[in-house]
Amino acid sequence: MFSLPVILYLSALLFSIGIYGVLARRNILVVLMSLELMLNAVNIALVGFGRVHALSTPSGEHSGQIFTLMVLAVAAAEAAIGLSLLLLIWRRWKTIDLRELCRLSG
Amino acid sequence: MIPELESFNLPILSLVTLTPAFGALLLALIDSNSKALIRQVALMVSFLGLLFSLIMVGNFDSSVGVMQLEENHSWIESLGISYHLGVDGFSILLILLTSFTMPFVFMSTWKAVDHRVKEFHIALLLLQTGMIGAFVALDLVLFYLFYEAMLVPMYLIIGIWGGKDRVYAALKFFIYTMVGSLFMFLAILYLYNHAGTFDLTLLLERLKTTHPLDVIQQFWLFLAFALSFAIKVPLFPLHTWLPDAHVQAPTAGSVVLAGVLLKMGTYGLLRFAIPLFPDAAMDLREEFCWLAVTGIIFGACMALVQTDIKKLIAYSSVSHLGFVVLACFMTDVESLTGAILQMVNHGLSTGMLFLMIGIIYERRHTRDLADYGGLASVVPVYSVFFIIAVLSSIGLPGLNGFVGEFLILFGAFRADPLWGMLAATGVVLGALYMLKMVKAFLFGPVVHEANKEVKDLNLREIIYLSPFVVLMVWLGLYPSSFTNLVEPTLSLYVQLLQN
Amino acid sequence: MSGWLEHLIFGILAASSVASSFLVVTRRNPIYSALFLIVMFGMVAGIFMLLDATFLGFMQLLVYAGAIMVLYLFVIMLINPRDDSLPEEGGFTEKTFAAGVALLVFSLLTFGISNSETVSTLAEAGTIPDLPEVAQTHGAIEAFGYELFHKHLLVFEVASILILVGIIGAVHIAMKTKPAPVELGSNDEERLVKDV
Amino acid sequence: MEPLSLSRAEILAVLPAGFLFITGLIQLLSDLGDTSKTSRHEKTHLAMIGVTGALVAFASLFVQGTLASTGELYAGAMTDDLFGRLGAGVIIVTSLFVTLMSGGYLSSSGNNKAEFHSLISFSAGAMVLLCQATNLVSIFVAIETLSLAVYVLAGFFKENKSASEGAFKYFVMGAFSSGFLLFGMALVYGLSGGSLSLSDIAASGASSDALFAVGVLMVLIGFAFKVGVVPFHSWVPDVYQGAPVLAAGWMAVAVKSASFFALCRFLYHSGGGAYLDQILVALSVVTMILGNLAALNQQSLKRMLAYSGIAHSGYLMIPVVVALSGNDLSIGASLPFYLCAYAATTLAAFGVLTALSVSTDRDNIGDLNGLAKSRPMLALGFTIALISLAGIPLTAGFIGKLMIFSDAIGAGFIQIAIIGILTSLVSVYYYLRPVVAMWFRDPRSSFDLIPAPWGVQFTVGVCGIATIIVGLFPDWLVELSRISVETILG
Amino acid sequence: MDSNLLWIPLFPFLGFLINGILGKRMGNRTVSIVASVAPLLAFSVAFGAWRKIVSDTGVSALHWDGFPWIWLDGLLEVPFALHFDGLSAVMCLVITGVGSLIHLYSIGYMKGDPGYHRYFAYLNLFTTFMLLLVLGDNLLLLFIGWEGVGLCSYLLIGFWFQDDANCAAGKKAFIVNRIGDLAFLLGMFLCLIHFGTLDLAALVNADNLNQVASETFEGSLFAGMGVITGIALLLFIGATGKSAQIPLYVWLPDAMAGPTPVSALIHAATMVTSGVYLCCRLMPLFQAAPMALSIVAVVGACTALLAAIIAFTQNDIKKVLAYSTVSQLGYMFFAIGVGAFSAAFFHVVTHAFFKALLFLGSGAVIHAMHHEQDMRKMGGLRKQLPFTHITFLIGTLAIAGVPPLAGFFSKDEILFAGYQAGIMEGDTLSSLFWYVSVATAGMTAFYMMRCVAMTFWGDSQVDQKLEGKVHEPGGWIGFALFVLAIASALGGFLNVPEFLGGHAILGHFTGLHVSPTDLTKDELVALHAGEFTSMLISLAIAGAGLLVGFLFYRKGSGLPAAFRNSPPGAFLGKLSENKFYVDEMYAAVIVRPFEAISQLLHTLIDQVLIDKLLVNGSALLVRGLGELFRRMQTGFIPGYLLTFGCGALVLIYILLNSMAKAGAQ
Repeated sequence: MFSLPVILYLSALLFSIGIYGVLARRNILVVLMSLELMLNAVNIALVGFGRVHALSTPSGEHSGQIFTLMVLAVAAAEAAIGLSLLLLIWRRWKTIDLRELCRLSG
Repeated sequence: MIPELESFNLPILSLVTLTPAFGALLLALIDSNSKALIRQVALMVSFLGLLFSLIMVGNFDSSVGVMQLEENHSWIESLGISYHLGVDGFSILLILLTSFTMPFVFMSTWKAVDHRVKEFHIALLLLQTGMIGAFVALDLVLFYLFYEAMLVPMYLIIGIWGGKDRVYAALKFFIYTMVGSLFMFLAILYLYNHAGTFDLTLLLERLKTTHPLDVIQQFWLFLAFALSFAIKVPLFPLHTWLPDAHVQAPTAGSVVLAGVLLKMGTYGLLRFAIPLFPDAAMDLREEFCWLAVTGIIFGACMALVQTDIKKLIAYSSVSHLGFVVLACFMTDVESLTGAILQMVNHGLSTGMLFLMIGIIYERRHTRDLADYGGLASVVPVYSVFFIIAVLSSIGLPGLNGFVGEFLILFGAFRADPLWGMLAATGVVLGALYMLKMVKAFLFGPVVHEANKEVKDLNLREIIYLSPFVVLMVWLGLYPSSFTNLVEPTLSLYVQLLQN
Repeated sequence: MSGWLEHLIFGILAASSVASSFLVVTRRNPIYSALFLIVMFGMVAGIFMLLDATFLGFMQLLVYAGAIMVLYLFVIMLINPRDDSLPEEGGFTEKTFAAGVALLVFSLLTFGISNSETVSTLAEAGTIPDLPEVAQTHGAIEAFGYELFHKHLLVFEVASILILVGIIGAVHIAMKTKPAPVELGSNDEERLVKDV
Repeated sequence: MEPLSLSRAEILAVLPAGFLFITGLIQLLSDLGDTSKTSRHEKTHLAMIGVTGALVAFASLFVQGTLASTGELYAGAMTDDLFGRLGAGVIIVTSLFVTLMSGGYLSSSGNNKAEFHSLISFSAGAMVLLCQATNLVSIFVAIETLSLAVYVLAGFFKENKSASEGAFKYFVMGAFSSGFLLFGMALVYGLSGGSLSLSDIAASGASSDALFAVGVLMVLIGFAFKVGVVPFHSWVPDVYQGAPVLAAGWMAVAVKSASFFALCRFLYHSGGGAYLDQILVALSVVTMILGNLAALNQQSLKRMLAYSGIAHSGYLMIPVVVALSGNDLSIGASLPFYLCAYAATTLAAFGVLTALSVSTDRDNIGDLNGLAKSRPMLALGFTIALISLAGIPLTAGFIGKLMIFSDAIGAGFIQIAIIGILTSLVSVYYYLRPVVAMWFRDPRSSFDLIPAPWGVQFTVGVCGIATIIVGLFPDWLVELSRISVETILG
Repeated sequence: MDSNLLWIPLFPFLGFLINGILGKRMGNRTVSIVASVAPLLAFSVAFGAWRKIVSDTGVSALHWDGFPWIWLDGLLEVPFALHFDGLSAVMCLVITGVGSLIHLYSIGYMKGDPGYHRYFAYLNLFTTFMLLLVLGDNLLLLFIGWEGVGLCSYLLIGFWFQDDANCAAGKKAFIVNRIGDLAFLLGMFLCLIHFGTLDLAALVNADNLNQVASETFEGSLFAGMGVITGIALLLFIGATGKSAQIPLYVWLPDAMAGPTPVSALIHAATMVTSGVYLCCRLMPLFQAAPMALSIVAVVGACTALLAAIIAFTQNDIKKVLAYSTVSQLGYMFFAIGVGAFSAAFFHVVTHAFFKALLFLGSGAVIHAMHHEQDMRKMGGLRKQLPFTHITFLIGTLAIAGVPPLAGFFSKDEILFAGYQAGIMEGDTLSSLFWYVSVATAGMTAFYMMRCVAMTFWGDSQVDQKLEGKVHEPGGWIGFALFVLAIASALGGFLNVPEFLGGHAILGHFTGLHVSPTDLTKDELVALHAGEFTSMLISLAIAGAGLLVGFLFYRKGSGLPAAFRNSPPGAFLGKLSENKFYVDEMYAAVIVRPFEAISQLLHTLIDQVLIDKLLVNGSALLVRGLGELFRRMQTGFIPGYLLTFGCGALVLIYILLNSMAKAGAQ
C-alpha cells in the first residue's frame, strides 16, 4: 500500500479534488484554498518521487524536497497576494462571489 | 545626346525607382503649410523620375530581349533575398507609363487636393516608387515587397482624400488585394523552399533544370500567383472592389489606379505566373481565357447600366483588361505585343478620362450622369479632349487603343475564333456604353442651371492633358517606336513557352 | 520503521487527507473549509515524514498550518461573511460539470500512472525501499541545508526575491487607500459607437 | 563539506538578473522615506534608477564575450548562452522602455509609486533568469516570481474596479495553471530518474513514457497559459483591459517573450516534445483562428491588442512545432526573430495607448478619430506598429512572418502556413480599423489631448523606427537568431 | 514612291487642325476660306495624280510607301502606305470634287450657326478620313478611314447636339456601324491568318487567291465553308453597316438629323458608298466567292425594294431622300452581287452627283423654309424657288433614269447586269431579283415624282408666317446646285456602254470593267439585243413610275387618299409609314432586352451574387464568427477555468491516445 504508485494516485486524487474545488465553488476563499490543495497534491508527488530517487538522483538526493520547499515558498507568497487581492475585491465589490467579477468580457 | 551609362556606372533603375521615395523624404521635411512649395517639389521630383526613365530607355538596347541594366546586390543574405533589378521588354513601357503619368497626376491635383497636401504628395510619391519598383524587381520577395508597399499609400489616398464611402472602399480594396497577394506570398515561400532562391532568373533556370516541379505543385502554385494577379487586374468575377475603389478615390487615386496599378496584375501574369509555371498555365489556359472573355462582355454590360461616370469607367476597365488577360494566355508575339500595348493604352485613355472627370468634379461636385448634359456647349475645349479620350478608349483606328485591341483580337481569334468573336463584341459594346455616356454627359440640352456656369479648361489643365493626346496619336499612328522595344523580349519569351 | 505499521499509518494519513480535502471543497462555510484544510496539511506533513522528509514535514506544518492558514483565518475574520452573505453556490449542473472534469483528470492521470513503465519499474519492490546506512541523514536538516546552499543556491536566492515580491505586492494591494472619487475604466460600458 | 564557491562564469551569468533585482531594491529603498502624496513629478528618480539599472544589466550581457554556451552553471540551475542572452536582451530593452514610459504615465494618474518600478525590475530579473534557467526548480521559481509581480502590476491601480477584477482573474487562473505546471514538473522530475536539470532529463531517455509525456504536456499547458494560447487564453483580454496600459504592455511583450524562450528551451532540452507535435499544431491553429477572429469586433483597443497578442502566440507556436519536428537546425530561428520584431512593434503600439491613456481613460477605437491631425507622429508610430503586426512589407513583422511561414513550408507544414496566411488576412481587417480611425475620420471625441510624456514619445519613436529598420535590414538579427537557436539545439 | 499622295488627305487634315484649334478666334470668313481651300487643294493634287496615271503610259498607279505602322518583323507587317490607282483616283476626285462643292455650299447654308468653325473642322476631318479610306493600300489603313468617317458622321449627325434626338441618331449611326466593323475586323483576321497580309494588292492577287481557295473552315459551325467566302461575307457585313444595307440600314434615315450638306456629302455621295468601294476594291476576292456574291445580290435587291416602299410614305423631304439613298445603295450591291462591279461603281459616281444635288436642293428648300422639312407644309414652291426647282427636277429625272441624264446610264447598266444574270442565263433566283430591281426602279421614279410634286408643285401649304419670306438662295448655294446639276446631267457619259457607242471609260479606267472577250458575233448580237431589251424595259418602267407619280400627286388628285382608304392600301401605307416597324423590332428584340439583361446582371449577378453574397458575405461570415468567439468570452471566471480544464483534459486525452496508438504499433 505504501508504494510509489499509491502515492501518485493519492497525489492525483488530491489534485483532482483541488480542481473540483476551483471549478465548482463560487466562494473565492474556498477557491483559494482549493488552489492550495492542488499545490499540496503536487508536493506529495514530489516528495514521493524524491524519496524513490534519493540514491540515484543526479541533482542531489534532496532535490525533490528542495523543490517542495520552493513550492512552499511560492504557496506562501501566492497566498499572500491572493488574499490581499481578495481583500481588495471585497473592498471594491463587496462580494466574494467569483461569478460577480464579470464586468470585463467580450 | 543621352549620357552613356557605362562611363558613369549609374544605377539607373535604382534612380528611377527610388527618386520618388527620396522626394517623399524631402517633402517630409517641408513645413506642411507651404502648400505651393510642396506641390512644386513633388512635381519636380516626378519630372526628375520621368527624366531618369527616359535616360533608361535611351540606354536600353532594343535589339536584344534579355534583361538589361541589371543591378544585383545581396540584401538580406541570411534569407536569400537580393536587391535584383532589371528591365526588359515586358517592363520598359510600363515603367515609362508610370513615370509619364505621375507628373501630370501631380499637376492635376494642384487645386483638387487642399487638405493634408503634404501627406497626399508623400503618399503619391511613395506609390510611384512602389509601382516602378514592382516593375523592375527581379527578386520575388523584392517584388512582393513593392507590390504590397503600393497598397498602403493607395489605401491612404482612397481613405483620406476619397469620397463619401471612402472607408469602405479603401478597406475593400486593401483586404481584397491582400487575399490574393498573401497566397502568392505563400507560393513564393514554397518556391524558395523548393529551389532555394528568390531570384527570378535563377528560379526560372532551376525550375527548368535541377528543381522541376511536378504537375500538382505547378497547378497550386500557379493558382496562388494567378489569384493574386487576377484580383489586381481585376479579372471577372474578382472585380467588385474596383468600382468601389474608383468611385471613392480622389482623381489622382483613380488615375494611378486605372493608369498603372491595374497593370500590375497582367504584368505579374506575364512576368511571373506564366513563365514560372508554364505547364500549369497552359493547362488552365482555357479557363482563364473564358473568364477573360466573360469579363470583357460582362464588364461592358455593367458599364452600360451605370449612372455614375466613374463607376462606368471602372467597369470599362474590367472589360478592357479582360482583353489583356486574354492576350496574356496566348503564346504568340502578336497578342503579347498587343497585351503590353493595351496596358499602356488603357493607362493613357482611362487615366485621361479619370483626369477629366476629376476636372469636372472639381467644378460641379457630382459624378452622376443625370446631373450633367449639354456640357459640350458650355465647355467646348473640355468636350474635345473628353471625346478624344473616349475615342481612344473605344479603340478608334488611328488612336492608340486600336493597335492593342487589334493585335489581341487577332491573336485570340487565331487561337480560337470563338474567343476572338466574343471578345470583339466587347469593342462594339465599348462604343455603346461610352457613347451613351458621352451623350448623357456632353450632349443634349443644358438642363441644370449649375452647368451653365461651368468653366472651361484652363491653361494648366490643357497642358497636362495635351501630352496624353499626343501620346495617343503617336501610339496610334506610329506604334513601332514602342513595339520595337518590346518585340525581342517577347520573341524570347514565346520560345521559352513553346519549348 | 517498515512493514505493516508503515502501511497502516500511510493508509490512515492518506484516507484522512483525502477526506479532509473533500470536506474543504464541499463545506459551505469557509471557516470549516479552512479548518479542514489545516487538518489536511497536517496529514500531508505526516506523509512527508513517512517519506523520510522530516525537515520538510515540519516546514509544511510551520508554513502551511502555521502561517498560511493563519492568514486565511485572519482574512475570514476580516471579511466576516455571515451565513446569508455567503455567495450562493452553483447548482447541480455546475457541480456535475466540475466533478466530471475533476474525475476525468483523475482517471487520465491514473491511467497514465498505471501505464507508465517507469513507475512500475520504480515500484517493483512493492514498497518504498529502505535507505541504506550511508544515507541515514536523508531528510535531516543539515544534509538538506547543505544541498540547498550548494546545489540550489541560485534558486534559494531567487526565492527570496519571490517572497519580497509577495510582500511588496500584498502590502501594496492590501494597503487601504481612500477610494478614488471617480470610477476609472468605465470604457466597457461605452461601446456605443460602432466604427468601420 | 566543501565551502561554497562560485566560478567567474557563474557570477557573470547572473549579473543581468542581479542588476535588475538590485535596481528593484534600490527603487524600493529610495522611496521609503517619501510619504508625500502631492508631488507628482518628483519621483523621476525612480525611472532614472530603473533606466540606469536596465542599461547596466544590458551592458552586462556583453561581458561574457563569447557566443558559445558556458555549459551548466549553479549545478545545472542555469546556463549562459546566446539564446538566453538574446531573450534577456529583449526583456531588458523592454523593461528599459517601459520604465521610460512609466514615470510620466504613472504621475499623470497620481500613482507614481516605487512599487510599480521595482515590480517591473523584479519581474524583469525573474524573466532574465527564466530565459537562462535550465532546471525545473529554477524555471518554476522564476516563473512564479514574475507571475506574482505581474499579478500585482495588473491590479496596480487598485482604485479601479476593472483593474482589481482583471488582476484577480489573472491570479486565480494563474494559480490554477501553476498547479498544472507544477504537477507536470513533478512528473517530469520523477519519471526522468529524479533529475531536475533539463539536460539530464533529456539524457534519461524517458520521453517514450506516457506519463512523462503527460508531464511535459502539463508544463506546456502552464507556459501556454502564460503566453495566452487557446484554450488557456481566456484571461488575456480581460486582464489587458483592466490592467494599467503599461502593465498590459509588459505582459504582452516581456512575459510572452520570456515564456516563449523558456518554453523553447524546455521543449528542446527535455526531449519531451517528441509526441507533442500534433498537439502543438492543433494549439497553434486554434489560437491563430480564435485570436484573430475574436479581435475582429472589438471596440476597445486594449482588448483588440490582447486578442492580437493571442493570435501572435499562435504564430509563434509554428516555429516551436517546426523546430521540434524538423532536423534542420536553422529552422526555428524564426522564433527569436519574431519575438524581437513583435517586441518592438508591440511596444510601439502600447506606447501609443499609453500616450492616449494620459489624456483619457477610454480606449475605444473611435477615440483615435482624427489622431493623425492632432498627433501626426503618434499616429504614424501606431500605424507602423499596426502594419507590422499585420505583416505588411517593409516592417519587421513582415520579415518575421516570412521566416515563420517559410520555415513551416520548409518543414512540410503547408496546411498550417495556409491557415496562418488566412488568419493574418483577417487580422489585416482589424489592424486597419485604428488606422482608419486615425487617418480617415475627423476628430469626434471631446477630450483634450494632453501631450504625451517625453518617455512615451521617445519609445514610440524608437520602436517605430526599429520596426522599419529591422524590416529593411534584418540580416543581423536573423543571423543572431539563427546562431542563438543553434546554441540550444546544437 | 510618290510622297505627293500624302498631301491629298493631309490638306483637309491641316484644314481640320487649323479650324479645330484656331477656328473660334479666326472668324467665320477665314474659317470658310481655310475649310474650302483645303479640299480644293486636295482636289488639285488628286487631279495632278490622276493626270499622271492617265498620261504616263507606263504608270497605272502611284504608291507612297509611307512608314511602318503595326509592324512586327516577319509576323505582322502593316505599313502606313497610300496607293493611288484608277479606282481610288475616281473616288478621290469625287470626294474632293463633290466635297469642295459641298464645302462651298455650306458657307452659305451654315451662315450664322454658332458652331460654324466646328462644322467645317468636322467636314475637313471627314474628307481626310474618306480620302484615307480610298487611298489606303491595305485593309487596316482603309479601316482607319472606315471608322474615321464613321466618327465624323457621328459628330456631324449630332452636330446640333443640344437636341437629344440628334445625338441619339449619331450614336445609333456609330453603334450600328460598329457592329458592321466587328465583322470587318473578323474578316481582316481571316485575311491575316490565311493570306498572311492585309495588303490589298496581295489580297486580290490571283496566285494567292488560288492558294487560299482550297482552304475551308474546320469546326462544327461553319465546317466546309470556303475561307474566301467567309472573308467576303464578313467584309460584306462590314459594308452593310457603312452602306446601310439590310439589316444594318436603320441608322441612315435617322442620320438625316445632321445638317443637310452633311447628308449630301456623307450620307449620300461619299461615305455610304464606301462599302461598294470596298467590294469593288476586292473584286477578285469576291468573284472567287460566288456564294457570297449571291448573298450580296439578295441583300442588295431586298434593301432596294424595302427602302423604296418606305420612301413612298415619308413626308420629311430628307427622309425620302435618305430611303432613296438606301434603295440606290441596294441597287449597287445588287449589281455587285450579279458581278457587275463596274456598273456598281459607275452608279456610285453618278449617284454621288445626283443625290448630292437632290440633297443640296432639299437643303436649299429647307434653308428657304427656315428649317421646315415636312413636305406637307410645302407645295408650290416652284414659284418662289425656280432655280432650285429646276435643279431638283434634273436630279429627280436623273435618279429616275431618264435619258440622257446620269442615272439612266448607270441604272441601266445595273438592270442589264441583272437581266443578263437572271433572264438571259435562266437563273430563277437572279431573275426574281431582277424583277424586284425593275420594280424598284419604277418605284424610285414614283416616289421622287411624289417628292417633287409635293414640294414644288400644287398649291402652297406653306405656313402663313413664312409667306413672302421664302426666297431663292444665292451665292455659293446656287453655285453648288448649278455645278452638280450639270454633273448629274452629263455624268452618265463617263461610262457610256459599248453598244451605245461608248467606251465604258470609267470601267476600264478603274479596272472593274469585265469586257466580254472571245465572244462570237452571234453572242455579241444577242448580248446587245438583251441589253437593248433591258434598256427599253427600264425606260418604260421609269416613265411609268414618273407618270403614275404625276397622276397621283398632281394638283387636286384624290388618288392618294383613295388608295389610303382601300383596305390593302391602308395596311401597306401604315406599314410603310412606320418603316415596317424595323426600328421597333430591333428595339424590342435586341436593344431593350440587352439593356434589361444588363441591368438584371448588374443587380443580380454583380451586386447581389458576387459583391453582396460572395465578397461581403464571406467578410460577414468571418465577422460573424468573430462575434461568436467574442461572445464566448463571457467574463465569468468559472467559465474560463472550465475552458482551461476541458482544454487540458482534451490535450491529455489526445496525447495518451496517440501514445497508446504508437505503443500498440
